[in-house]
Amino acid sequence: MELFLTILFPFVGGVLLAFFPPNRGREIKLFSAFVAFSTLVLSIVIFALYDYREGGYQFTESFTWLEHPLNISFSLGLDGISAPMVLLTGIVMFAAILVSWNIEHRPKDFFVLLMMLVAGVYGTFVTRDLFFLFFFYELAVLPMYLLIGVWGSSSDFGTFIRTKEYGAMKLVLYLVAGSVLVWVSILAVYWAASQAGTPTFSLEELQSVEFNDGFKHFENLFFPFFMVGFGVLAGLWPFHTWSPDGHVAAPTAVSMLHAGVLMKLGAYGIIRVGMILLPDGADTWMPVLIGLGTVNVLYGAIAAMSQQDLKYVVGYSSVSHMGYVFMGIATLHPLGVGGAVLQMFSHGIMTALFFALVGVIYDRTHVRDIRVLEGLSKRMGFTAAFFAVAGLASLGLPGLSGFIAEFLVFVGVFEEYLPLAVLAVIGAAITAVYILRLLAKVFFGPISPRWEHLGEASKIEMGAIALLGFVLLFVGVWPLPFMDVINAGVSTIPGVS
Amino acid sequence: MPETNLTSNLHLLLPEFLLATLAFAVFAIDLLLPANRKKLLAWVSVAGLIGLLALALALLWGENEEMYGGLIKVDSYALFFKSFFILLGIFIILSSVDYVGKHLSHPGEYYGLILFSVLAMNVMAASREILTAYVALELMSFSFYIMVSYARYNPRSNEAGIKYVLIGAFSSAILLFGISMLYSTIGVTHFADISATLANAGDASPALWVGLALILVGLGFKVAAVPFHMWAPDVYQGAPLPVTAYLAVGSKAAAFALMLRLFAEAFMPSIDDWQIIVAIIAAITMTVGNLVAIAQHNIKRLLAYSSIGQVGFLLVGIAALSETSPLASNGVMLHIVGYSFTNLAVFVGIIAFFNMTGKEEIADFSGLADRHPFLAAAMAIGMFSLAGLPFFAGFTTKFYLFTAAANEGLLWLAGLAIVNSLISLYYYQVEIRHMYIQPAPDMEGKLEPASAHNPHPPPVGGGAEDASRHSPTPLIIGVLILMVLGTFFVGVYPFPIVEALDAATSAILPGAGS
Amino acid sequence: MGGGLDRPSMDLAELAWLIPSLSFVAFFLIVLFGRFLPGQGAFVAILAIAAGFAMFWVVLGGFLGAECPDSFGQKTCTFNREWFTAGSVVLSWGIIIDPLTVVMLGLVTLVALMVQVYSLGYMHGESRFGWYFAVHALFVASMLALVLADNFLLLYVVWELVGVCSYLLIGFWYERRSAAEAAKKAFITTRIGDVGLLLGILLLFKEVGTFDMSTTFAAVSAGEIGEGTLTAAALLLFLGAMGKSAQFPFHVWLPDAMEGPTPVSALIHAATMVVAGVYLVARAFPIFEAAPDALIVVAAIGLITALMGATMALVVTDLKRILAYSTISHLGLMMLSLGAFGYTAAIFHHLAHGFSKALLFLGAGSVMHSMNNETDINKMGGLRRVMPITTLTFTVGALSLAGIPIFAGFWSKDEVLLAVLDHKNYLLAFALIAAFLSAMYMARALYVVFYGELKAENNHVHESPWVMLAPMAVLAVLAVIFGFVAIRITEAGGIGTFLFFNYPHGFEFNTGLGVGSIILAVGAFVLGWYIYMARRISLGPWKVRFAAAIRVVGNKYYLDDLYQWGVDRVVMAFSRFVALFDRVVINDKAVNGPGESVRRSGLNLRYHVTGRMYNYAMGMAVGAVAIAILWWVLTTST
Amino acid sequence: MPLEAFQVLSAALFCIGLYGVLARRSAVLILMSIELMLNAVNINLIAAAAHMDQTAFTGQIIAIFVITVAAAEVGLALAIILRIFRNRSTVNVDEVDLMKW
Repeated sequence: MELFLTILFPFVGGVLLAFFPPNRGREIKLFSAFVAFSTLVLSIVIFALYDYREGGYQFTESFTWLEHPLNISFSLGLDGISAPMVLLTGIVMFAAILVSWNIEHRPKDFFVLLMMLVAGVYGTFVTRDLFFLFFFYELAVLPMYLLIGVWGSSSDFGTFIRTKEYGAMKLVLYLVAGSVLVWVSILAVYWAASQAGTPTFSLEELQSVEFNDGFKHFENLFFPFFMVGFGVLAGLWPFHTWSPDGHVAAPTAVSMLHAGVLMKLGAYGIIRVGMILLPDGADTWMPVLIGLGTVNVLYGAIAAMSQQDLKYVVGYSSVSHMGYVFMGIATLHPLGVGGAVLQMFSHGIMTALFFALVGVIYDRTHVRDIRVLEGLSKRMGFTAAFFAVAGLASLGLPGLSGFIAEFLVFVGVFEEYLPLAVLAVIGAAITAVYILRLLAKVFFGPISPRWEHLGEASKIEMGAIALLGFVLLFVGVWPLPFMDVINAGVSTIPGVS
Repeated sequence: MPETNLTSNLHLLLPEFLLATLAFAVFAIDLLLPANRKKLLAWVSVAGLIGLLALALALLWGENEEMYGGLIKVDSYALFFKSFFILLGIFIILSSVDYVGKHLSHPGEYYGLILFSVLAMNVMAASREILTAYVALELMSFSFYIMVSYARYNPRSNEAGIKYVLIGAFSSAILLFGISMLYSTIGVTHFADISATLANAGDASPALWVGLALILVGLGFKVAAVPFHMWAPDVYQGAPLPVTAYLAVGSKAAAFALMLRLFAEAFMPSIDDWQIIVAIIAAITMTVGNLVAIAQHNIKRLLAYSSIGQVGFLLVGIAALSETSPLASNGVMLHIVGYSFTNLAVFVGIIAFFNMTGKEEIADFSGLADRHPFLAAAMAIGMFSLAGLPFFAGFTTKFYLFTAAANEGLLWLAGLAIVNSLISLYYYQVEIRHMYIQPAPDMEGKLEPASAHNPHPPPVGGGAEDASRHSPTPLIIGVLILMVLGTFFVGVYPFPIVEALDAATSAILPGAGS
Repeated sequence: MGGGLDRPSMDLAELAWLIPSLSFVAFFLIVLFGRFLPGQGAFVAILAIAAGFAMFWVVLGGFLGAECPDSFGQKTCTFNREWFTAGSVVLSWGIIIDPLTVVMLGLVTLVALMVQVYSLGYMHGESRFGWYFAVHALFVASMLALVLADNFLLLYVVWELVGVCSYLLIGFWYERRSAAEAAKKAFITTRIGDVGLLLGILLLFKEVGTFDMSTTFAAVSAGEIGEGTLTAAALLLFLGAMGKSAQFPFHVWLPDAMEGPTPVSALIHAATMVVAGVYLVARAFPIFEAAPDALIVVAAIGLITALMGATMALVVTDLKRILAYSTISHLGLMMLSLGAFGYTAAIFHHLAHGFSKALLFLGAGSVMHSMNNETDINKMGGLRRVMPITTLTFTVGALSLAGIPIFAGFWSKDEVLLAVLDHKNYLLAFALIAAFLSAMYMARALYVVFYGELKAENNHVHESPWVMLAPMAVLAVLAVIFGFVAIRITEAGGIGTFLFFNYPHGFEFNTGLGVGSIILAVGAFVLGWYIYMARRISLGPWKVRFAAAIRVVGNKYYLDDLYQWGVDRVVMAFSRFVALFDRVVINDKAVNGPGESVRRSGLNLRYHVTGRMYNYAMGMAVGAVAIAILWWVLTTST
Repeated sequence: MPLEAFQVLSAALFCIGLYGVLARRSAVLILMSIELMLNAVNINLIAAAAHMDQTAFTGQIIAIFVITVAAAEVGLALAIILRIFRNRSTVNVDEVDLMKW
């Protein structure tokens, strides 16, 4: 029952919010913060109650949705891989709502759409049915258009302009285009399952179906569909361009949720559907994925180095960090994949913290251009300190969550793909370069006269930022509970030797 | 020919007879009513329809009888579509009450014609003989011809009318020629007999499949499949708004009801011949429909092309028909239901907007979300559902339909269809962008310009409400709420509907038991 | 705690893990509750390190008495606990105690204590006083943990932490643009070195399957790892060491690191952090020993660094930068001695250098403190009269580093030269030049700053408070007596018997080499006297003759400019190209392109609906014919 | 007379009607050509029914239905054409293209 609650809380919260009078901003925000907090507590309880010794699916429940020919059933379950993701969603959602306390333009619709987004994300992480995984996967994309289109911000970079409408349209169309590939391959999987005599959409039964009987190269043909389809949302290299543009236009809360959680949805999809259903396809295509992952890492880091806009830097850095996730997944080594899942969690928190801080800076300075921002730490000490924490976490400093994840990925990649591992470690060094350049340029050094009057982040924003910072520190210092749970989940993946 | 006992179990057609009497009653009452009470006619016909619906459901539940020596069969398939069409009639009449009051004269004949078209549709769904089907088809077409050109003084409505009539007559001539070819080669007109002769006819003679091809062309015109679709945009744009809604939903649903029964019961044995052709027509239809819709800036024309695209998806279902699995026909019917709810949500929204502002260009919708949040939200929900995004009917029905296609090995067709729903998301997003993101134009004052569509003010009876009404009437809001709820429920919990569809499918495809 | 026999003296040594955790706790205490404690919690840090120092003696006693298995001839006790298993891999945490660790513990805790006491006076009145001591405590904790780490994973973790602390401390006054840039430069350069270290660790993990040092060394000595991978691993580890210990290509960050407060330089950039590289090579010596050509590289790099450091120190006029270059030069010497199998010599020199350099930095600090942060030596002169104690302690430090006989530096440098003589005699000449140059710049610094006549504006200068002088005095005493102690440390004689690799060797004094080095050192001081004090020899003509060379050395061999050029022209240009490529090619062409073409095809396609009715009829007719043809083709072909 | 002769005649008539619809510009003439096509259908039906010597007269019944439907259609179409003529005083199909693309 608990898992259904995680979807129900935000959904019902959204529906109730719709009946609030539109002008009562404060009550709307308080209510949505309450809903977010209760969902966060729920996900923490769920994560704590997950017994990693037993492993496999827990808190399972299911009831049929469509009868015989399609055999779709609304079945929920939590395993080692989705448990940290549920926790991540809870944390990032609560922080996102706290940070968007100063939304004045139509706050009711904003929070209703945010709730729908989060309900979709929770749904994808907890379902055990392929149809509903795709149902919630698409649902998570739907509110994105209005959220960015209405509350986003256009920005003019001189040589090119990125309006919020362009950002919203591009983001939604690109992600739905990605999901087209996923939809086609889901249909193919169903077709193969019905050829094999058991037409069904439930993931367990599909797992036991021998796909290659019906059509010899089935798995090799349709795994890349899943890989690219989900990869688009996860920021796989050639399909990543929506992420920087989307984030530049999106409001803070939406970028936090999007980069923090939705990109992990893509990677989760690759693991849950690609690797578990089509293990042979995974074996043949993993070298391609690890190659692309390395390009992701280096490309994102190098591109981030010369960006002028803070959000572009963070956007490209999430592309680079997602590269580690791809490499980790592609190693098919218990440590590698475990590192990838931990990296999904830690990078989710990290990027959410980054975007929250950038949002705080943007709200006060109304500018995100690095060349103009100088020496902010004098007036915004708290923000500067936590930006440093987030930066150090992203360059993989031990004692913060980034290091454990990246180290495990490196160990995994080192087993077979030695040269790529060297490139990945160099990628980590490049990350250090652009993070430190950013810190030195924007926060340290003498304060420029233009920012003399700047005020510090508000109490609520400080709360959100502190929460995220604390989680980064906690996972970094004591990663044991996370590693055990993830290890239990990873060992169930077929093909992970 | 079975024995010609024409009067046995006549009671099965009771709903149709009562419907006819109701229509004539409306015409009669129209003569007696003074000009300012014409709205009463609408409530009479709605009440009548509701009564009929109850009667039909009570009387014909679980029936499986033939009539008139096999010409008409009243089974769960016919019953399902009968109740669907009556409901549809009710919603169309309710949503056109304001519009007719404000823009059209002689409301009496208008409601009468709607009742006649509902009658025709019921018979189309129930007929199992090619001639009866043709006659019902013509009855429906005639009522639509008149309704399309109902705004007598509006040049666009006239132009739409003449185009529709002439091209319609032309297509019915082709259909008839096909029927005559079929008859001259096989000699039978009953669906059952046709499928029997086709089953053991071995390879069909050239004359036979020319006949079948021409029948396909005739029906293609009726549903506006691509090579035969060019009339649709002009007719949709010219016709009065409620009639466009009725055309987009009613006439297409009825045509597909007829096609589904025809292809399932009559042409099933030679499916290998026509499956590829229907698949190719489907592919072209959806692609052209969705592509050209991108370039539209008039909302009615946009929805015309979007409905052509939707027809492409339905034809995918027809192409994926199979004796063994009920998926395809279930998919077609489910998509018809989902598509109708969704399309009506959008059209009723446009009708409400038109009643307020009298404008139908996409750009005029900008800033609607600020002024009328519920109206904008309802239309946005409709459009997201048409684009096939979750939570709403579009996603579930499309998923069901494409799974059926994939199951029959038509994965390429399903893939193309999914790409097309992506393209459709683009042009719906343009509209939603106008409603939600573009700021409202500053011409707040002139909400109700002198209606270009109606140089002569409507007779005193029609113009009851004051011209400068700023918010949609509670009636329209009510219909809108119903549509949105329908879209939502088909999307989230389609189980009850799928149960009814299973019964209907087993009626026309005995082998495809679930 | 598994491992080792459970003897009372054993668990004494086992308590060693307490030393770093005390400072860790101090860090968290100060950060969380610093505001409420008196003096922003500075005393908590000092208490922690003092307790650490006391614990060191307990651990030393416990270790001497303990019975532990020998590894490579040295008694090593290891205690570790299993932490996490993933699949076939077991990750465990633990500590290792052997003579090298004990010696390092002593050095770090002592110098850290002295510097923290000194900082009480030096940093008095700073706004972020508490934060300084907090990071100081964190640094000391991670340095101690680095010394104790028994597996490469823990080593890498604290290695990075040390890097971050140096970043935070160098950038302590981050309002100053130069300090912010220096901190960034330091962190990035060391980070590039860390890439090598991480790759080395991963390579070893790939071969051996565990991070544990003792198993790795056992595997190496058993010859399980191929020659090629071993050399590669050794070189990669050395790359990490080069980053931290500012060896030749990566030394550029150390001179700029002087932007940080002077006590920081005294602790980090003299005695502890910069030596982490030397400690790493010493700790992983079995790997280096098994890869001789890696050792050649180590020696070569060490020599180049020593010479470059020494030449640059001669030219620069900023007091702290002179000491920084001298540190680089001496680190080069240590690497050279390690490269020449001089394991004991390197560690002995490192200890002696640690004490004396920390002393020199504290001296420089007290000079700057009283001359309100003036660092240019030409503005100083004759401070002997106004700052007697600082002068005395500074002189002791300078003489020790120059290698004047009775001081610690002489013995250790002599050991180094001996080691180079035994194994790499073709490098001896260069080593002697380096030794001579180090004596020269020490003499120059000494004379120009403290002796000679006092300038008029400096006469208001007064001596620093006792809280700064006491630590300097302690270090001065150590700089003097440590040499003798090290020679007589055990009955058998010499530090060689206590700290050695594979086989102990007593201390023997090679008369020829010893006398030679004495002559060089004393000669340098005499020469310095004539140049700077008696003005007998003027450097004018020499400066003219070697103008070009001096200019090159003055500009730090143009390395800084080369790196800056590399970053701006190559790296940033490539990054701008990638960003542009991403936006223009991938985004506008590959993504918007198809979208745009779909939209345009929609626009063109709409014209087929011409509005004329007969075109519609024609469309239908053509459609009918097309279907008939299609059907005919299908039925006949299948 | 063999059945094929009649079928050829009806096909010919059908094509003449088809040509009329495509070539003519006046709405009334288009209507007349459509009627021509419908009569072609009748010929086809009657010929087929005659050759089939059935008792149920299906062919003839269909023909009668076709004639009635054609009549109704003409009445309806002419009314609408009248409407256009009254509004725009033209029945030329070329000028009736307010709505395109």
